[in-house]
Amino acid sequence: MQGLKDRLKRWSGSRLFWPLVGLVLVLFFNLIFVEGFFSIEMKDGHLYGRIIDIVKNAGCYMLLAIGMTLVVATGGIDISVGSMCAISGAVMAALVGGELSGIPHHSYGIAIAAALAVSVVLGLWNGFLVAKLEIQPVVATLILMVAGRGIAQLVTQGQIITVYYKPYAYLGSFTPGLILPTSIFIVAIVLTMALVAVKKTSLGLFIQSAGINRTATRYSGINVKKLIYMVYGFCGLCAGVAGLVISSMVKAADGNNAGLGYEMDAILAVALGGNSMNGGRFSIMGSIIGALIIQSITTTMYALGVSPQVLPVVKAVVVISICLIQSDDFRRVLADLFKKDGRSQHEQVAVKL
Amino acid sequence: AKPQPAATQTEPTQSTAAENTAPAEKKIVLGFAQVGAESEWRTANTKSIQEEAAKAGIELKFVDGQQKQEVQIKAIRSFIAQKVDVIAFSPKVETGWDTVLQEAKAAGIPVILTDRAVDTKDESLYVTFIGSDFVEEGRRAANWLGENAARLGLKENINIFELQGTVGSAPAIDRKTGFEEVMKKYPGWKIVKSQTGNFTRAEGKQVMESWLKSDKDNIDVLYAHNDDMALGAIQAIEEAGLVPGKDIIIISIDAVKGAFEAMIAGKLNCSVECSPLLGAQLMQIAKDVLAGKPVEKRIVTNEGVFPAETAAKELPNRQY
Amino acid sequence: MSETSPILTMTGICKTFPGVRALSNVDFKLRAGEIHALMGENGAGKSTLIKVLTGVDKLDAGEILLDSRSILAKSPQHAQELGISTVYQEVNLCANLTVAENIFIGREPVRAGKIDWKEINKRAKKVLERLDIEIDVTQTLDTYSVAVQQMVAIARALDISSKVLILDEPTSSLDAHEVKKLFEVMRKLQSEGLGIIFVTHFLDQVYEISDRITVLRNGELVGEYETALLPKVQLVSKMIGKVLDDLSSFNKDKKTTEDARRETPYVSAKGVGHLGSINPFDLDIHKGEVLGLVGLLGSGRTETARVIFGIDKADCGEMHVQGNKTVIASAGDAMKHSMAFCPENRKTEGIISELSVRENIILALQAKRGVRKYIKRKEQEKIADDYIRLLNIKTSGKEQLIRNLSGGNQQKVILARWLVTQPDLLILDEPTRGIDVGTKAEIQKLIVRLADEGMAVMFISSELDELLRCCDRLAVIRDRNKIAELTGGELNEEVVMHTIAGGENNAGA
Amino acid sequence: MNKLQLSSKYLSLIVTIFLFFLLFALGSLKFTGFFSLQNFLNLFIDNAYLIIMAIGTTFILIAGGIDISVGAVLSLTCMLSAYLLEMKHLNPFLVMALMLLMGAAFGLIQGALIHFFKMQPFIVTLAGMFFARGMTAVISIDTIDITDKTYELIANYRIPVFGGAFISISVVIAVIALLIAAYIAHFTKFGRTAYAIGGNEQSAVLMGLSVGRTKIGIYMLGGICSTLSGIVFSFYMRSGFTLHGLGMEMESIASAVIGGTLLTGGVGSVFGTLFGVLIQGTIQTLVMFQGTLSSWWTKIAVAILLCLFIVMQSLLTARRIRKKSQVLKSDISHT
Ligand SMILES: Nc1ncnc2c1ncn2[C@@H]1O[C@H](COP(=O)(O)OP(=O)(O)OP(=O)(O)O)[C@@H](O)[C@H]1O
Ligand SMILES: Nc1ncnc2c1ncn2[C@@H]1O[C@H](COP(=O)(O)OP(=O)(O)OP(=O)(O)O)[C@@H](O)[C@H]1O
Ligand SMILES: [Mg+2]
Ligand SMILES: [Mg+2]
Repeated sequence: MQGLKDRLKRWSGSRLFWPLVGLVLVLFFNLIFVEGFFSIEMKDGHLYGRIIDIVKNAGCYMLLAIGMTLVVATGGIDISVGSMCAISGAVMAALVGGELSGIPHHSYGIAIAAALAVSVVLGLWNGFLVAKLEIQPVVATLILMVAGRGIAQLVTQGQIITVYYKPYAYLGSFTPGLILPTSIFIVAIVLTMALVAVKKTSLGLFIQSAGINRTATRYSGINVKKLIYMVYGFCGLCAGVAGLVISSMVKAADGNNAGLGYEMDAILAVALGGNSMNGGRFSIMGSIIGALIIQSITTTMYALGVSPQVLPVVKAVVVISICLIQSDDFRRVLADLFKKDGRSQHEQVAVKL
Repeated sequence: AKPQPAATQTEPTQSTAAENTAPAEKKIVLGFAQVGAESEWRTANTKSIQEEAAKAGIELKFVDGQQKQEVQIKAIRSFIAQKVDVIAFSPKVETGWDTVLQEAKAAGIPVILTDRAVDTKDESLYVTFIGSDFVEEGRRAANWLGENAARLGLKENINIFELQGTVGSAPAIDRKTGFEEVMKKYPGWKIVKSQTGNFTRAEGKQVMESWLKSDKDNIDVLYAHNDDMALGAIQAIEEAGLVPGKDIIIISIDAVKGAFEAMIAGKLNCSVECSPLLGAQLMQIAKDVLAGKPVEKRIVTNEGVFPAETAAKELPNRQY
Repeated sequence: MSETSPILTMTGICKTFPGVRALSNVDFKLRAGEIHALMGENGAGKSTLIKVLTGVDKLDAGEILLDSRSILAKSPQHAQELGISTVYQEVNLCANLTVAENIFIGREPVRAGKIDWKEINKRAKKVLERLDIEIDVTQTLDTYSVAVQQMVAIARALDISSKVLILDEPTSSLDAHEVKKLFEVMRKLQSEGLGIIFVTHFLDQVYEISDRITVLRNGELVGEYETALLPKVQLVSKMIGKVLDDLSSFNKDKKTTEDARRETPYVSAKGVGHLGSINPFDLDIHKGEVLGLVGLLGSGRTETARVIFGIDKADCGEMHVQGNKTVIASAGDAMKHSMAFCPENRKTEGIISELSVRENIILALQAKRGVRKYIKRKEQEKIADDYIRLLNIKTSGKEQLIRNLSGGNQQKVILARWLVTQPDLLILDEPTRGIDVGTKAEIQKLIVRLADEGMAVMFISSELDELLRCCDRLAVIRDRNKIAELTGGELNEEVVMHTIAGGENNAGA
Repeated sequence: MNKLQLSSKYLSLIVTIFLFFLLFALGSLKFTGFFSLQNFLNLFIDNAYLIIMAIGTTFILIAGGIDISVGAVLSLTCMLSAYLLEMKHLNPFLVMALMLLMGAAFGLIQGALIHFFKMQPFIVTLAGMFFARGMTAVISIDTIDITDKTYELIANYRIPVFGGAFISISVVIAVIALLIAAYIAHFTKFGRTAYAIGGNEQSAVLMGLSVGRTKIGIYMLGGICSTLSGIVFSFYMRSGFTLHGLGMEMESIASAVIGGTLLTGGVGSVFGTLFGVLIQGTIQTLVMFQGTLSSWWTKIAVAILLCLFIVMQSLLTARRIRKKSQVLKSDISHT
């Protein structure tokens, strides 16, 4: 009993604990109310099931959340990621071309490289506005948010370019030979990159430091501006990759609708992951969990056939509940309510679980 | 009981506007407030208007409403300030136009509605409305299904899954209404699930994925409020190992190029046309109105229904 | 005086933070019309005692009586309503508001339903004048230095009419003149029957102003004493729990100017200045010497250091490092030339509050090494442990967040951050601010030792005797100009004071 | 000297106003019909609701928070008013009062969650946004037309001003709201406490200010502004509709920030915000007068103008601040 208590205490001290509890709760709910939620089968050489859908569709949220986490950690915000997704998808689709025969105009590799290059440049542009001109991040990125959709539509000439080139669909669904959705592998690559950068180099320390106290960080000899360039550039890259996945999912580039409103979901993922919106300490894994929570909620809603009208209301209630669980103060109030039974706070937590 | 001091104040403008239009050689200025560029359909609509205006020698003031009604209202105000000859617009929603249309009326500028109607008691606020009938489109989709059900191997009891458009938007409401109206004739039909896909491919695909998990063997027909959602759903169906167009009959609305390509591939069974090409009609009517000719209050665009069989033949004619 | 009944009695106060027993069973008594010094080492629990009294932290156990009525302040606001007015240790004001507003916010005079701004500005000016501060009170607070901000905080507390006034290290960045003014006001309030709790690490000030002393050690009460009956040496030994080797005997054997002239200076500033903060000056700093900067508040000492370290880019003149002309445009540049700068405002320029002690300590070293050469966790821990021991930093562990440390210990961490980089030139701006007597002596010794080992040190301090004890040479700054350099025999209080005052006005004396 | 310092304090506001008039002058030179009193007043008529909404946003930003539920609350207000007026036939003034009450309650709940449970404002108000939008759809997914006579009267009434130009009642409401807001911000304890909280919440607590009450009050004020803005919007649109005010929260935040409000809190003014709104309105009007841009070029053009404006604002402000330090220097040499 004592050992269990200790372990529980150590776990609950971890930053990932409460986001995970949130995710588990959502999945647990599904286990009870959604028939066959966890069933997975093999189909056409890959896994197939609701859980797989969640992971697959959460891919782009995860990608966006990785970049956004770092931006938020520096005390910034990037509301242009949705638009950047659209641009990157548009660039890729435009280069591959919408030939019915499925023959690409340019090689697929070139198209991807070009799309990502454009995304990085756009990210650096945001960095330039924030770091160099010291414009507040919301307005700085608002510019690209507005312009981005225009640019994407300019690239596609307002059309939805449908791509018939077969491999185009791989990124957003399955690659032949792999049993898991391709997006998992892409997320794994980007995530590893990000984790290596923040854990194996001092970037993580510097980013946190800059997010908490920019002046003191500058005084310590850290080039905060360069850091901001880097972070926004990386966020652009993440958005670019996400854009490729989004575009590949529907085998088309839609300048207007691709990634529409995704910036909010990305930010929500970061916040649900237990990260402070004021910058400083961050956890990329937390954001990944946040992204999974968001996608799980959506999938659940569809699975339950929640009527489209009340869908947002339910979403609001779920989001608030998950955040309430994460709030120390709320748990304390709850614990105080229960304390009358003479039980300790930790047992309370256990009971609630 | 309608005190409108504005009407009297802007009287002088009215006369100048009238004078402006009098000399025939002067180029007609048409202010057009578009909804936005939210879909391929809309882009085609814009293109048609722009091209036809150029052809007809009409100077077009084009404003993109960025999918916001308030922007469109502002645009109409700016047209009034610029003293254009005719105002045309494609209302984002049906209501809430009275105030600004009254201003236009007071300024003596005729208004033509395209694509969507406005809901007003005062019919004198606009001259005419050119556009498709969304309810009729819904009816056509259902009728096509009724006529072809047997041929497609469907029984009397049909389970229909509906992919709705954006909640609350006019096409979504009307296309649902029209479809359901016809459904009354077929007691065996049942809409099993109805979820919104927001008119986009991505969401259409996601919703379909979810349905395929729960009702895989249960889905006879998919009715999508636009082609994009249907195209998204088709991908989900293929990924689930079913054959779209065979295992699941798919009907959608709009008839954009992508839909034809899908129909040729046999993945989509039918698309009901909703034509965006009203540019030529609009220019003609604008001229007629300014010339003082009488025009009808409601002009319905000519639209067809395209089953998969006709797709290959029709595709080369598609402009959008 | 001791016969008057206590207005404030705290008994059996306990407070535990995760991993730290900050207060255990502490009693404290304050009488009306008394100035009561609260003494103890860094981390002894002084600030915590004040925080539980004023409702910032919730106390675990104990009782507080104010005017023999049991009270429990729920929040600082509540404490204020109960008649306790407090200046907390760090400057806790709003930098975005004007000076006047900082003094009056929460109790603004209202006329005809509107805040009477004219009145506020007028009264703020008056309150500050009482402390001899003449500044434009309509400017935002962040335009002024820490010292001025500290005075503003004091002015705010003084102006709130109350029964008990608490001052937690109000004098840590003030110089003699300001302190004198503050004491005048404190005496006046004392005579009006106010009870004042005064926290400081300056023993002289304690003996000058206080009637009684309560000493805390490691969160426990050592005792309450009448100031007059407790000799300094005993006070110190009560605070640190052992006898401190005599401070006054310690003195650097000064390098002569001739010694220094022979070698090229490590850093040499020629006509360097920054528009609006410091007028062009020449300054040489040699290896192995401690150069002090003296001047009045706001004279431009900090600004001089900032220009040299590249935080403010010099807009005229040239910088030479080891005889080579270079441009120093950022802190990073300066660090490439092996410089270090420990800034004066630890709250805004020093600590990264949400990071651990370990991370705070290695930050500058890591910046110096670059992004890719990430210091291994093991090495980080070793460095942190070493410096925690070296500077006697009191913390529950190296993973403790720095914001949970006591003020003095935070200061030590910042000092450690720069010592870790092993610089050739170490610039220290008020490094001993808020540090207790024992450690202060240790730090001074450390500075002198580092200089002896060949480091160049630039030392800025508002405490003249500290400077006189440690420095080989003093540069005198007045009104944003460097006006003199003093060495050798000139290094005594009289000459320095006279030079600062410049003979024309005796403001500094 | 005093004047110079004063101007430096209001520097960003002055720069913003200056740039606004520059922008307007630019339009007047380029397009006929642009330079007219009516066209200027149209900026107010067409943006009255945004002005009111942005006032609330400004307060919340000043206090260091954020509220992204505003657009959805506006939508809910329109829909609920329409429902109550058309289906329940309530008295229109009662409806307006109820709406304001609802705004206050909405803000109260959001503020309480943020304050008592230390939840992040972003999440709480994002959930608030989902909730309000959802409730709008629950009431009706169809548009509900507002045919109420009083609303019609208010919506169509034109108040003549100088030379044949006119304004609407909404403009009057917005101006009154602006004045009240300016009064609250500068002349009440509540307003000043908001600034203090935004500047440094911890300090505000230690200074003994009533932080909790003010914070919750600010969110209530924000809620009231959103609903008032919703009422004005329902005059403007005369309908309730689920998609009203979509994405308006960003416009509102952008207006405040362009007007000089710091997202980090503590700095900002409602007059700045007014100009933030007007600038966005002018940019839109400029693009509309241009009248030949395709949909995508419209977006790009809006963004370019916005970008030019912000960059200029940033550069001008930075230059002047450098000048300010010169002033400081001469100040010192005098003493
Ligand atoms: N919030 C907190 N969490 C954990 N530990 C804390 C917290 N606040 C204070 N402490 C610890 O309590 C002890 C007492 O701190 P306190 O600030 O009272 O010291 P102090 O006597 O004021 O020291 P100084 O002279 O340096 O200001 C310290 O060891 C400190 O680390
Ligand atoms: N007593 C005072 N009266 C008027 N202005 C002052 C006073 N003290 C400081 N200032 C102002 O504060 C500003 C900052 O100067 P600052 O105090 O940083 O200089 P400093 O020499 O580094 O002082 P210190 O290191 O003692 O804090 C100066 O511009 C000065 O005008
Ligand atoms: Mg302390
Ligand atoms: Mg200084």
